[in-house]
Order: sequence, then C-alpha cells, then structure tokens
Amino acid sequence: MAALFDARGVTKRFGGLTALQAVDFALESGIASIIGPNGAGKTTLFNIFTGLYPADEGSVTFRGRALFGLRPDQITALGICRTFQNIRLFANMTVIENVLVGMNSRIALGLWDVLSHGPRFARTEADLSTRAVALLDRVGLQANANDVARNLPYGDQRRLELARALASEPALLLLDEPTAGMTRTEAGALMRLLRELVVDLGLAIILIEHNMRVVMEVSDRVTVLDHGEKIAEGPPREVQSDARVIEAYLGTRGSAPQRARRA
Amino acid sequence: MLSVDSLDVAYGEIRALKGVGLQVGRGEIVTILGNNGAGKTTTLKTISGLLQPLRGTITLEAESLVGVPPHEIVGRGVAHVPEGRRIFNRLTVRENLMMGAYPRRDAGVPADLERVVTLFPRLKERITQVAGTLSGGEQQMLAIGRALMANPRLLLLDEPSMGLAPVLVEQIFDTIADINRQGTTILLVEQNAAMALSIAHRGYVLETGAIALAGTATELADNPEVRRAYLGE
Amino acid sequence: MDYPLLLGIFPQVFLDGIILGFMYALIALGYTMVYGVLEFINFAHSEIFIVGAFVGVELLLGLKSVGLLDGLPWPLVLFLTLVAGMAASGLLAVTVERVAYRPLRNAPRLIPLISAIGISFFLQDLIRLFESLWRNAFNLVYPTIDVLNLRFELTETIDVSVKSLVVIVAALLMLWALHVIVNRTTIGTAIRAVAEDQAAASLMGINVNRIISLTFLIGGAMGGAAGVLFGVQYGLINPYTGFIPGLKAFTAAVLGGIGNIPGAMLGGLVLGLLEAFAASYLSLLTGGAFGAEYKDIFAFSVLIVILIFRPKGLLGEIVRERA
Amino acid sequence: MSLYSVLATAAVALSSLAVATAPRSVLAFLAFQGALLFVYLARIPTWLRVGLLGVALLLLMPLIGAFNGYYLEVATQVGIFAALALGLNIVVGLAGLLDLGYVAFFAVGAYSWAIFGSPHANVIFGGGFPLAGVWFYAFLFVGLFVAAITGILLGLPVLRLHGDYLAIVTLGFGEVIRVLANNLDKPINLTNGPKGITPISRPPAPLGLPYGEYFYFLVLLIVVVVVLVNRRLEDSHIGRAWEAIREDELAARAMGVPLVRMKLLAFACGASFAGIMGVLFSAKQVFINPESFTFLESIGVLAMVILGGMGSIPGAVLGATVVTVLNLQVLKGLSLWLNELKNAGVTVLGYSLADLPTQFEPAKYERMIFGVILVLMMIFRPQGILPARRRQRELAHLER
Repeated sequence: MAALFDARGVTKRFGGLTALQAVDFALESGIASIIGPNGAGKTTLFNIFTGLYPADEGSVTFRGRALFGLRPDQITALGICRTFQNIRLFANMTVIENVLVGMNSRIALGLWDVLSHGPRFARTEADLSTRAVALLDRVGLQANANDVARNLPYGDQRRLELARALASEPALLLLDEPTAGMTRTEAGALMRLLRELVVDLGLAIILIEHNMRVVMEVSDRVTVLDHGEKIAEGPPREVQSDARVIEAYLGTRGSAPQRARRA
Repeated sequence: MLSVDSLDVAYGEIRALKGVGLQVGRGEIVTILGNNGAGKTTTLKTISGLLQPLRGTITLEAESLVGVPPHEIVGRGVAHVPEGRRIFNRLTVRENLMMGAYPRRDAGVPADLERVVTLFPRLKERITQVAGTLSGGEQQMLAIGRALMANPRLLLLDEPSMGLAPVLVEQIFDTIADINRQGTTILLVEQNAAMALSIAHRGYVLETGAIALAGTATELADNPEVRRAYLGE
Repeated sequence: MDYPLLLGIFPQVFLDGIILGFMYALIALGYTMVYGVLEFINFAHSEIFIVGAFVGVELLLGLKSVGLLDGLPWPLVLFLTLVAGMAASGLLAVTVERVAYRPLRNAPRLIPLISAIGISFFLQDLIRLFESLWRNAFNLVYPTIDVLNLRFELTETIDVSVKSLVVIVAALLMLWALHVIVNRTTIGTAIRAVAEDQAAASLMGINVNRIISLTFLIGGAMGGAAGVLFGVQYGLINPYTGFIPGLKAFTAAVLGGIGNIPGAMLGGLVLGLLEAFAASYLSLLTGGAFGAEYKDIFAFSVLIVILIFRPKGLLGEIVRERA
Repeated sequence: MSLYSVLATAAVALSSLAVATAPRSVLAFLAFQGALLFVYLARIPTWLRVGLLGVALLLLMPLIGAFNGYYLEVATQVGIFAALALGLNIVVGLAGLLDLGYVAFFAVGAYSWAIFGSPHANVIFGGGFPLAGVWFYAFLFVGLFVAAITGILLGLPVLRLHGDYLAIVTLGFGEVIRVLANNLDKPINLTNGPKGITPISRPPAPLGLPYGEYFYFLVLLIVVVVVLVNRRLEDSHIGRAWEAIREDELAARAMGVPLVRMKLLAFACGASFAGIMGVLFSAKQVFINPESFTFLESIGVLAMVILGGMGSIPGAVLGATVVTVLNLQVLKGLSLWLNELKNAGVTVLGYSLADLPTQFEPAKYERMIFGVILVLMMIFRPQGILPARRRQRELAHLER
C-alpha cells in the first residue's frame, strides 16, 4: 500500500540557486520533524507540499494522489493544511472568523444558497459556528472568540493558527516552527496537544523546528536538511549523534548551559 | 553610558513596555533576556528611535535620545543591528558596509572598513558579491560589520543567533565578545539565554513589558527562576 | 499588398518610434524610481509631466511676447526651457509627496494609490483653471523655433528634423546622468538602500524622508524634461494630454520591469517602436479596416500580455516571496 | 416618542413641504435629502426609520417629481449611481480589488440594449429591429450576463496580478472598451462610433405611469435588490473568503480559499450590476454615445464608494447621493448663478464678474472636486463617512 504522504526527488531552483536537491520524504503516521540551518530549504519544502510553489522536478503523492499541478485550495481540500513560520492570521478578522475561513474548503454551499438564504444556508452556518467554537475550545481560545486576531498575545496567535489549520479537517498537518516565541511551559502544552491530535484524530504531522528539545521529545522521526539536500534521517537519538548533522548543524563544542556556568 | 528610565511604549491599544528601566555602563556587555512578546525588540527599537515612547527617558552620556529621529541617533554613536539582520540584499557587501558609514564625514572610514573585514575575513572574500547571495551566518556577520562601520560607542544587537545553526551561533558569540574587548559597549537581546549569559557582564529579564529581574550574569545564571524558565533545567 | 511602400516607410517609422520611446522612457523613470522606493504607483506623475510642458510653453510664450524668442540663441532658449520645466515638475513632485503621500506612508497599499488618483484629477483641472483665467484658453501651442524645424534629408524617403535629434540627445544625456547618480554615488546607493528596507536604512543614519523627497525630485524632473520635449516635438498640449502618455509610460515601466531603471529605458523604447509601427502599419495591413486609432488598444494589450507571461517585466528580477 | 423621532418626522415633513412650495429652490431639495440622511442616522426606532424612508422614497419623492421633474431625474440618477457604487463596493470594498475601469461594464450593458433596442441593429442584421419595448425586461438579464461574462473574461488573465497592477490593467481595459465604442463603426458598424445610438426603445410603462416616475421606481427596485445581494454575500462564507483574501492572499490560499474563483466571482457580481444598470440607462436616456463611459465616470463611482466608506453598504448609497447631487445640482447651480451674475454685470470687490474669462465655468471642474474628495478622505478619513466595521479596525491601529 502507498504511504499516506510520499515525496520523491523534489527539486526546486530559484534562478541559479538550487534550494532543494532531489529530496525524498515519506510519512505514514505520527510526527516527523524536519531540522536544518536557515536557508536549508525547509520552508520551501512546505511551500511545495502545499502548492504555493511549483517544484522543478520530482513528485509528491498524498493518499496515492499526485499533488503537483494542484492549486493550494485543492490540496487543502484533499486534507493537507499548514501554519506559517511568521504567523499569517487574518489580522483584522475576529478569532472565530479566522477559524471559519479555515473551513472554506468543507462548505458545500453555492452562490444561490447564499443569495436565497434558504434553510440549507441557515443549517450550514449554524453547524459551522458550532464546530468553530469546539475547535477554539480545543486550543484554549474559547474565551477570545470575538476578539480581533491582531490583539491576541503572541502565543495565542500561534494557537489560533493551529485551530484555523485544523478547521479544514486535515489528515496531514504541516507546522512551521510552531513553538517559536513560546515560553517553555507554552511549548510543552502545545506538544501535548499535538500528541493528543495524533492519538484522537489519527492526524499525521510534519514539524519544522529549531528548538532541539522539542524535536527530540515529540518526533517519531527526524529529517535533516542542509543546503537543500537531505543529509540524515531516522529516529531522534540516531540523528542527534550523526557526524554530518553535528558538523553542519548542531556543533561540536560544549553545550550552551555549560558555557553559561563558565562565565 | 546609556540610561533608560520608566519607559512606556504602546502599539495602538496594546501596551508593549510598562515602566522599563535599565543602565548600560561603558565597556559592558549587558543582555536582555525574555520570551517573545516580552518587549525586548521594542526596547531596542525605542532606544534607536524607530519607536517613540509614550513616556520615560532615554539618555546617552547625559543627552536625551527621546524624540531624536533614528538617522540622527546613529550620529550620536548608537548602532542597531536589527532582528532578522535586514541587510540590503541587492547591494554588494561593500555597498552594505559603506551604507553603515553613511553619515560619517571623517577620514577614519577606510580604517574601519579594514577593521571590519579583519574581524570577519569571510566578508573580505565576498566584498564584491551581492549580499542576498550570502549564507545566513555570513549575513549576520555583514549586519554586525555594517553597524560597526558607524564606529559606534554603543552597539545594540537584536537576536544575533536567530535562525542560525547551533554551530554558527558559537562563532557569532565569540566575535561579539571580541568586539566588546576592542572597546565597544554592547546591549544584547537574546532568546538563547545560555549563550547570552556566557558572554554578558550583567543582564535584565523582561517579562510582559516590565523588568522582572536584574543582576550580574553569574547571579542570573544561578537564579533558580532563570534556570527553570530560560535555561531549561 | 504594397510591399515597397511597407518597406519604404520603415526607417521613418523606426525613427518616430525611437523618439516616442525616449519620451516614454523619460516619463517611465518617474514611475519606476518611485515604485522602486515606495512600491507605489505615482498616478499623478502624468500630470507632473504635463506641468513641465505647460511651464515650458509659458516660458516660451513669455519670451516671445517680450521679443526674446528669436533674440536669444536657440540652444540657450531650449536649455532654459528644459531647466524651467524640470525644476517645476521636480518641485511639484516633491510637494505632492509631502502633502498627499507622506501622511499615508504606513496605510494599506490602495490608500496612497487612491490619493494619487485624486491628485492627478485635481492637477488636471487646476492647470485648466489657471490657464482659463490667465489666457482664457487651455489648449496651448508651443511657439515654433525655426531652427528646430529644419530637416535633414538622409535619403530620399527619410528625413530627420533638428528637434528630433535634440529630443534624442537630451534624453540620452539625462538617462546617462541618472545612471551615474544611482549606481556610482553614495546618495544613489542610499536611494537603493531605502528602496530595499526603510527601517534598516534609517538605522544606517540615512534620512529616509529626505531620500524619498530626492527620489520624487529626480523622477519629477525627468518627467518635466519629457514634458518640455513632448511640447517641442508635438506642439499642442492641454491639461488632459498627460494622461495617456503617462499611462503608456507606466506600461513601459512595467514592460521593462518596474523598479528597474534600465528596464524603464528598454520598456520605453520597445513600446514606442511597437506603437509607431502599429500606428503606421495596422491600417496598411488590414486594408484600412483598423487604423491608427487602435494603437492605444495595442499598447494596453501588450501590457496585459506581458503581465501574464512575465509579470516582473523584461528585466525584472524574480523575487522570492517569503511564506 | 423620543425627541429624535419627533425631529426626524418633522424634518421630512417640513423639507418636503419646502420643496412643494418652492419647487425651483436647490436648497429646499438639498434640505429634503438632508432630512433623509438624518432619518437614517438618528437614534429612532427601526419601524419609524423604515416607515419614514418608505414614505419619503415611495410617496413623497414621486410627488415632488410632479412639481419639479428635474428632482425626480436627480433622484433617479442617484439611484443609478448608488447601484453602480454598490456593485463596485463588492469588488473594491469587499474583495479589495481596485477596479479603475468599472464603467466599462456599464457600457457593455448599455450597448447591448442600445444596439438591439434601436433601428441601428438593422445595419448589422438587416431588418426586424428595433425589438419591441417588452424585450427590455429580457435585456436586463442579457445585460447582467454579458457584463458578468465580460468581467470573467477580463478577470481570467489579470487576476493573478498584484493589487496596483490590477488597477492599471482595469484602467486600460476601461479605455479599450471606450476606444472600441468610439471606433467600431467600421469595418462593421456595431456602435455607430462617436455619433452614438438613438433612438433606443423604452419599455411600456405599467399603469400609465409617466416615464420619469416609472424609471424612478424601477431604479429603486434594482437598488433594493442590489443592497440585499450585497448584504447576503457579505455575511456568508463568500464574504469571509473575500475578507481573508484582502487580509492575506497567500494565507487565504493555503487555508483552502480558491483564489481565482473567488476573485472572478467578485468581478462578475460587480460587473453584473453595472450591466443591468447599463441596460436601464440606455432605455432611460434614449440616446447613448461613448462620452458617458469615460475614465472620469469610473473615478466618479470610485469616489462614491470611498466617500461613503469602502465595504460599507449605506456608505455607498450616501456616497452616490453626495457626488451626484454635487455634480447635478451644486456645480450646475453654481455655474448658472455665476452666469446670471455675469450677465447682470455684478462686481465683487471692485472686480467686474463680466470680465471673468469665458472658459471659466464651475460645472466643468468635477475632476477637481473628485480629486479633492479622494485626497482629503484618504488623509483624514480613509474609512469613509459611514465606515464598515472591518475597515475601521484595519485603519485604527495606524492612528497615533
């Protein structure tokens, strides 16, 4: 049987610069992390997976269906949704409206339903609100439903982005640095939530993370990118001790806390 | 040297800083620790004039910096390396560095250019290259080098480790310590508390827009609160 | 089909196209420089351009009324007219930025654009109002300077007027000067730095407002020069004349890659040539069914096609959008 | 009854009385319009508001029209432009796409009826034209569809463009339509060129209504439908998708909003209203030529949307009223008044008005008015007079 998500030989060039070189990446279930230095091509990979960039070579299949050539909204409708590294909420819309937009690909109303305001319209709208409230509940933002997204604190904005992505009922969730800027407590809570999602909803998750502690704690598998190439892949412990990974990314000298004591 | 007192800053309705006060003495490295949204970047932006405070004072060697536009603050000897580096991607490395010395009319510019490329030999190799083609670490070096071209008395550094591989972070911090040894006072904002405390003399902890803790680097590194919340123990 | 005729007019049409192209190029610089720095279409630039033409015609008419038009050497007259047009348009551009754009610097993008459209409309009628009260006419004709109308016969079918040569030489000189300023001077580097990142530039000690004013001054002055040259070349102007050439010049800027100075020159030339050929050949090739009046449609079609297939223009760089 | 309720009722009653007693006074009619605005804004019970507006629009206005037909003409024009402004409001206000060639769709609608509803079609198809007046009603829908399809055809290639590029391309498109209207008298005479098409058939008016009243009611009906459509779109997943696109196009796409389809929908909706109004306009005017479809008109409609408040439905109506009244009444009135003063040889501060240059005519300066409106609104009140809730938020954080 084909894997849930299978990318093969993905290559992307920007002008003369090769951002990704024949990257393979497959995922059946659970949480996989992608790590690597800035500019290694992690976010570019996400942009290709979600249809925002066309790839130059390679193929990506999701549940056996080829994704290249599909528009981002079609990919979302198939069940892949994402968050952004630098938070891209609809800043002037309310929290609940943000979530409702996320449901767009699951709404089966036509123009005529909207213009005629028929019973189907009323039913659907009511159902959407109920589900949106439930999602906000899940990420702990139920009290903020009618706040304007712009006014939420940083950590809450990240959680709202997660809720908005979940609103599209994805089977695969792509999270771009979800814990950036969160306190350790917040990051821990978020990781527990992700684990819950995997268990409760059978969700598969791909994470881009810089926080190595988070990566080691939560991932089932880790992929390391450097200069657009995959240099290592495997269970977290194995990758952590890989010589190439240490050289390209982790560094060899004493870990930071020891340096702190030295000062 | 720099003295900030009861600083209030707001974005629209959201209050970002509430009565922040801090001192930086000549020759020191002072670090500001804190989580995202705590107000670290806002503090630096207010010092360098990019943001205007609602109230409070900022004085550099007895001169007030409040209300002075950012391009004049550079002339007073404060250079700011902004978050995310913000180098000029379409300019060459040399043009980027020369922009750092834009307001200077003195004869010391060539000597400072020499000093910067000695500090960062990689920049010398790539001096005619367009800055957008540099790697992340090189871009960070360029951003710091560009700020040094203003020949500042006080250097403000915002998250120099951000987005860099752990292996590069160490190099950058070693260089920051070097720059300080050569006589430049440094105010350093960092998420990577361990690294920051390893080179700083003193530090402040910022929480939701207010100073929560202050002390020497060793005091902070030994403080159980700091160890739990920022050093992850 | 009359092939000898088609071939015979070719060089003349080519020359006309080049002249028109330089005119577009000069106007396009105003759009492209401002766009490069502020990412904003200075919609009022077409009026800034036509103000240059009006200041030029007023100066020439003034000189004529005191009898100096034929008394002074013609290169001096032309130089003075150009300088006056450039100064007026440059200062107008700076003023417009100060009054109508600067207060909107941080607003969503459509807002300054709408303000610019407002300024454009306002200026059109302001010129009309002024000229109506001052001369009781707002369609003005450039007074002729005899030397400029002299024509050299290159071959039997092609001739070049002195004014065409003047237009080409003046345009080339100005484009060269601009190139030097932007690429070889510190102030030019500062302009490019501000174009890329205003906040970072201000942290370098660059006075961003001053650089932006300077950009408007240069772009406006180029537009003013184009206005004077336009008047000298084509003679008749009115307050609404600027609109279509402005639009075409913007098309030229987009064609070449907006924000890109060599692109504006290239785009101007390409568009000028296309248009000249369309104007002369469309009617000949379609047996009179479609005439020169379709040249505007032609220009806009080019704009649409370019934007579809090369949205960044001929010389535009492909900028990675950060997700 | 509250003070406001009394005031509102009195304002409507007194101002309509004033118009009845002084049917030639511009000021009296302005007072009537002001009274309606007051009724809309005042804090009075909804039943009273609806009642007063209903009485004023359905009863008083046609009565006033009997005293002075010009006022009914003004009111009808206000209605036409209100519908146009509401159509453009969908495109600019809700979906955030700046369309500078909007009047092109109006032209498409107008020409579709003008050609078939006049003997001009005989030139193209031989005999059998004009179509009978009842066909007008069918052509309201033809105009809608033709304009919507034109909108989609224009939209398909250009909607990938970024905001301000789109603005310029739509401007170019508007010019293309105008140039075509001006020049398609050869090789086949489709539009009769600058001379325009006349006479255009009018529909038979029911109940023997005079045409002034008939068109007034028809326009009113269409405006009501357009308002309804605007509101329903705004409060649906379509409206939310448009807002999301306006906020962050890339994020909207990644969240499953079909970008091109939503933008085309906005374009088509906006265009279709203009198409209907075009058909109505050509029948009402009996004569059309390309002069009615210039860039000036597009900017006029844009000025209405902005003046009222982008994205705001009552704003668009108010904007249409203010701009139309300004053009048709205030500026024209000023010109007439100035001419009378000139002819009477009045002097102001020692300057004889008779010496004013003949080229100076206030009615010709609508561009200046639009220009000043646009710039001042952008600087001092970009959200408009009656702002939409959302636009207020968008701009609030920029204020210092």
